[in-house]
Amino acid sequence: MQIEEKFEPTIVAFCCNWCSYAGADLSGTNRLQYPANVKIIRVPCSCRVNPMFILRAFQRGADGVILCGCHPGDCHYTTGNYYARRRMTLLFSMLDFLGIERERTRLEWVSAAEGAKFAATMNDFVETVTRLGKNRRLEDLRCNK
Amino acid sequence: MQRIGVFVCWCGSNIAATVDVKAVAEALGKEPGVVFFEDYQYMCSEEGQNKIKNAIKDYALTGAVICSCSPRMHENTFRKAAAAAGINSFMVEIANIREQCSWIHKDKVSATEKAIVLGRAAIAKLHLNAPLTAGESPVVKRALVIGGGIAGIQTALDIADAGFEVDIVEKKPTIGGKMSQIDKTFPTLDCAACILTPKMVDVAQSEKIRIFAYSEVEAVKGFVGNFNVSIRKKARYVDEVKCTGCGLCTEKCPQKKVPNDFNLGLDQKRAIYIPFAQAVPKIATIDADYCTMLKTGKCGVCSKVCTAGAIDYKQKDTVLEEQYGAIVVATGFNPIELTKYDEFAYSQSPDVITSLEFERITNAAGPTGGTLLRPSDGTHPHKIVFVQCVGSREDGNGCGKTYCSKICCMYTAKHAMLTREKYPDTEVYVFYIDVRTPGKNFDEFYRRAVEEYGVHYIKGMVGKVSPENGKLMVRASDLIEGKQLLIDADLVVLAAAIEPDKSARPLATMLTASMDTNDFFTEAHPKLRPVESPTAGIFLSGCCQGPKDIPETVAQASACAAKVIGLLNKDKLTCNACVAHPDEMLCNGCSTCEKVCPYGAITYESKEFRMPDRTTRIRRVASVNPAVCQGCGACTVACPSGAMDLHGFSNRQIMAEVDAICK
Amino acid sequence: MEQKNLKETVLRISGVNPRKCMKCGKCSGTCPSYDEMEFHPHQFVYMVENGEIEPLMASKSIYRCLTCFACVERCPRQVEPAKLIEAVRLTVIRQQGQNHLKPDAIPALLDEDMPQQALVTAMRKYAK
Amino acid sequence: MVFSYYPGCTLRTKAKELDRKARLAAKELGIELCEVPEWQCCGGCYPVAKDEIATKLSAVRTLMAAKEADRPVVTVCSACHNVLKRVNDDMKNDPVISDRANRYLQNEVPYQGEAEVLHFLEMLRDKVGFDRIAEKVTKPLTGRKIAAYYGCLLLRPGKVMAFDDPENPTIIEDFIRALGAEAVVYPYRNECCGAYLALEDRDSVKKKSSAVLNGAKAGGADSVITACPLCLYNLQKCGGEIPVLYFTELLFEALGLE
Repeated sequence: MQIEEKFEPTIVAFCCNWCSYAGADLSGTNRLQYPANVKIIRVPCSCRVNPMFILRAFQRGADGVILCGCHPGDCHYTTGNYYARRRMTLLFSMLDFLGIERERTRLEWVSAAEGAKFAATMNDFVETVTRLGKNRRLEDLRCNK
Repeated sequence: MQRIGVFVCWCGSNIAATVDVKAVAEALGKEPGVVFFEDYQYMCSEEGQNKIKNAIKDYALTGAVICSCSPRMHENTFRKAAAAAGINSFMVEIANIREQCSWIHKDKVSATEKAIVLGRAAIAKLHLNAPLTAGESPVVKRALVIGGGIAGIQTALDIADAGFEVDIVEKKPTIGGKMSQIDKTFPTLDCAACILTPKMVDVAQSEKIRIFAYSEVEAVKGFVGNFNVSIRKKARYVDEVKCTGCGLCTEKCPQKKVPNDFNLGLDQKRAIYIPFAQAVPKIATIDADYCTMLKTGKCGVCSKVCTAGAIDYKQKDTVLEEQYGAIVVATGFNPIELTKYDEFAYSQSPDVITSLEFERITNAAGPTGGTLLRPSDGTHPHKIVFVQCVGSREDGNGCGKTYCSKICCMYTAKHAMLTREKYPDTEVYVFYIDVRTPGKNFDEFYRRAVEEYGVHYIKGMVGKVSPENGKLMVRASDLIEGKQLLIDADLVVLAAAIEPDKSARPLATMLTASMDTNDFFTEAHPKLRPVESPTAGIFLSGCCQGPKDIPETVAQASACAAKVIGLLNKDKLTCNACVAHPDEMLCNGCSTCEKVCPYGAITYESKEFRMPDRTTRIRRVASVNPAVCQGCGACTVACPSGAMDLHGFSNRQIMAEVDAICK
Repeated sequence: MEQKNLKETVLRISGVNPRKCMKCGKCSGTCPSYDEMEFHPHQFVYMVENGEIEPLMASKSIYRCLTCFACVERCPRQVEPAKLIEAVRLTVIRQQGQNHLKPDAIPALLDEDMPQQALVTAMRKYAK
Repeated sequence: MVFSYYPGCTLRTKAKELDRKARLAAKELGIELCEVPEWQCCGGCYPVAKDEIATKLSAVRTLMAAKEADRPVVTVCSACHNVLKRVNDDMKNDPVISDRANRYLQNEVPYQGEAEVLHFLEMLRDKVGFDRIAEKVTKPLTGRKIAAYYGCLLLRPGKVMAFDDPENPTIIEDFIRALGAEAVVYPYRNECCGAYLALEDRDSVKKKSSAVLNGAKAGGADSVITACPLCLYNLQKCGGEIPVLYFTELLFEALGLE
């Protein structure tokens, strides 16, 4: 039996500046571990995340994309996370249609006080995506050249 | 091509213990465009900052990537340093390799790898950065307060006290609002008029305050610091300057059958009237719906008796244009209509009244001169039933409100207590679901009603009120005793839910201020910015934001004034630099962005464009007001043609970060 | 049936969510049959939520509700207590041999003017 | 004007007068009532339970016949009216009930509450108009003081029945005034008479019905009118002294019919 090298997924996390990015900082301040696979991109608000960004990530070889925003009702910009929620609902169902496993995308509400939740969410997400394996469905193989 | 410097911070051992900082610096140094790299123990220190400044000068850097702690910690520090070295402060990007790397990983190899990736992403983004400058806009140092109740009065007085000019727009002929209709105030039982009317006089006498009574806001244009407001002064048919408020006309007018709205229709007034003795401004107003002269051209009594010659039947509405730096909404509340609650027989018996009507009946200046008498026959009621929560706390599918109206428990305790004090022979029943008395000295007040005054508090609800033989048969449950009660009451008082004034919704549209489903104005943050609307320059005072009692209203009104003063004190407003901006060549004028913008920062304008064939075309394109835009980016995603983008977080920048991470 | 199943049955038949109740007691304040009931409308809501269905099933109160819908009309939270009472009653009479009104008993209850409507309604309310 | 007409069981037996006079009065007003062919008893009371389909089917058949004839279906009996209107509402707004009933009836074209259900009073108010009835009155009931008894079935649940304001209705009072009489407004006119408890608990009915009639009497009424045979029975048997009539009897009289 061949021993395969452990699959290390590439995970892109979009975090809103006011809640989730601060929550990610807090999990760091509290030294709560989560895998290095997760790379965070800071955006002003979850509603800044264009579905195109997520498609681009998959195209460029990401194995999972997670979008974190403020809890409903807590958005710094009042309604941004509601827009994000609606857009992601549509996008996720489209990805589903394209054959990208539903578990590869996730929308989570993480407040600035929820460092533990951020770490737990990331641990769970990395584990889920690792189990799913490499995402090949949308990957543009020309990018690997 | 940018000339980029990379600066990797050790943060003592905080970063250096888990991330091989030298390896990171070297790896990033190989990235295209990077002309300088360095690592240092404490980049945020004076010495570290100097290293950055020197490198910028020595290597003619156009931008800097700093791999350090979270940008929430030191982004500003590094931006200032960059600006001091002569480059635009927005040409700095931070790679967060402490909170989001070294502190959460133990394995040095993978942590170092991740730090390199994060650095690459920052470099990729920086390549697309452009210098940004925050705009500035001047501030008109005057405030407008919409609504002249206690909230508006307090806000206006506080702003005027700080030396700024304030205008109050009040749609009724006098300021004073609901508080002027109230008899006594809980929990101290001081008379409302005694504490309100001096404030009204202060408003009238203040040199800084102008009152536009009997006026309404008709249109609002502009943005924070620069609002243009059209105010319609409705015709009073009385010259405001000439009228002395002597009141002779209001005694001589032959049209006596006008429902007196100040007394909630419980008595009648004349067609020319002054709402109450302490009205401010004390000027007569003609009710055009009832005035015989205005309707038929035959009467003119008031004109004949007026020694000041103030009556002007030909007066027309006038519209004023005024400029303000800040707008305060203080539109207040009303009790809901009770026509849908006829199980309580409100429309079937004059002896079923609302709590506000009860205030008028017990008020010394009210229709009964302060004697508690039944509206139907003018007799003294010996048994009074108070019903709480009428129209409050409903499930949302009915005709009522889902929220607790907050003030009813306390004013009902007040009514019950005052009744028992003045008329000890009167039995008073209060039906309650919960008695909610959070507030200083509030629960003590309620307990006094029960313990000292013997008010019967019954846990249960009235199911039906039937007018029968001059009595009101009240069928209700007593849940604690497990009984159904039938009380032959003389008077039933309904604690009607309160709702925002009907004028609030159209006003919110004019102001592009957001509202909740109950038509209460939304605050910028429910906990931390409770007196500001999310729309810059719009402030909230009193019940327009949610149900409140008088102490809370006054506290909020003063808080609101402090915020307004803070704004008016500035000569110029520095705008957010990271604002949205449309590519006018791509914009198709669809208005989608305008609809998603929570701040009303986007407007449309028709612009002339030169076409390649040298013709000109007029197209409708989006325009973002940088003074109002907060940079959330909702519009950038909503835009179907991709014309809208956000400075500092542009589509290309974020894509570049994605690419760098996924490489 | 077990307690839990009984509660589920009552909730399913009635389509009512007793958790919406804020315990104001308006239903019992308006019920015309209050004095003839052992358990009152608000108690039905409370007891169903607590899973205490059997005492309700054993009570004559379920045959005293007139389905006049006064409680339904006036409930500020739209809980619809009458539908719960109906559901408890149905849970009883749907069992074998639990008809509250048997056809044999009817002739004795009749008089000459009794409208058909009363019989039809009573049969529907009291028997399977 | 032509309407489908659903008499219901009681109007064929114990309440023949209600039926006969309704038909004659309608004819006098130029209204043609076409009896729904092969109608079945509605069941007397609306099956409240969510899971009852079979008991609603007879009402659905009547409604489908009305849809077929493309005419509103008119009832005189309040109970039938309540059942038909509420079942119609279910068919329109409750997809589960509607779907199951349609499958049960093996309908090729599903019935989705298209029929319009009218009470005779609603027909008089909305289709004829009380002012036109006032014109047609040849023997006005001048001087009579009449109290309207609504009961529960016409009014509740208010949202579905949409008959009138459930707490302060005016339709029967307006009807009384159109006939030239004085309408007495009194409490308990929209409270229950005791309904089918008449079968096993007369005392309970007595309490409720007498409260109704005492209220009417205290208001100075000389008679009470109702649209429901069971209300009429309970009020007559258990209520008290005042004569209780069907509203159609008054209409019949005022129109000068013999």
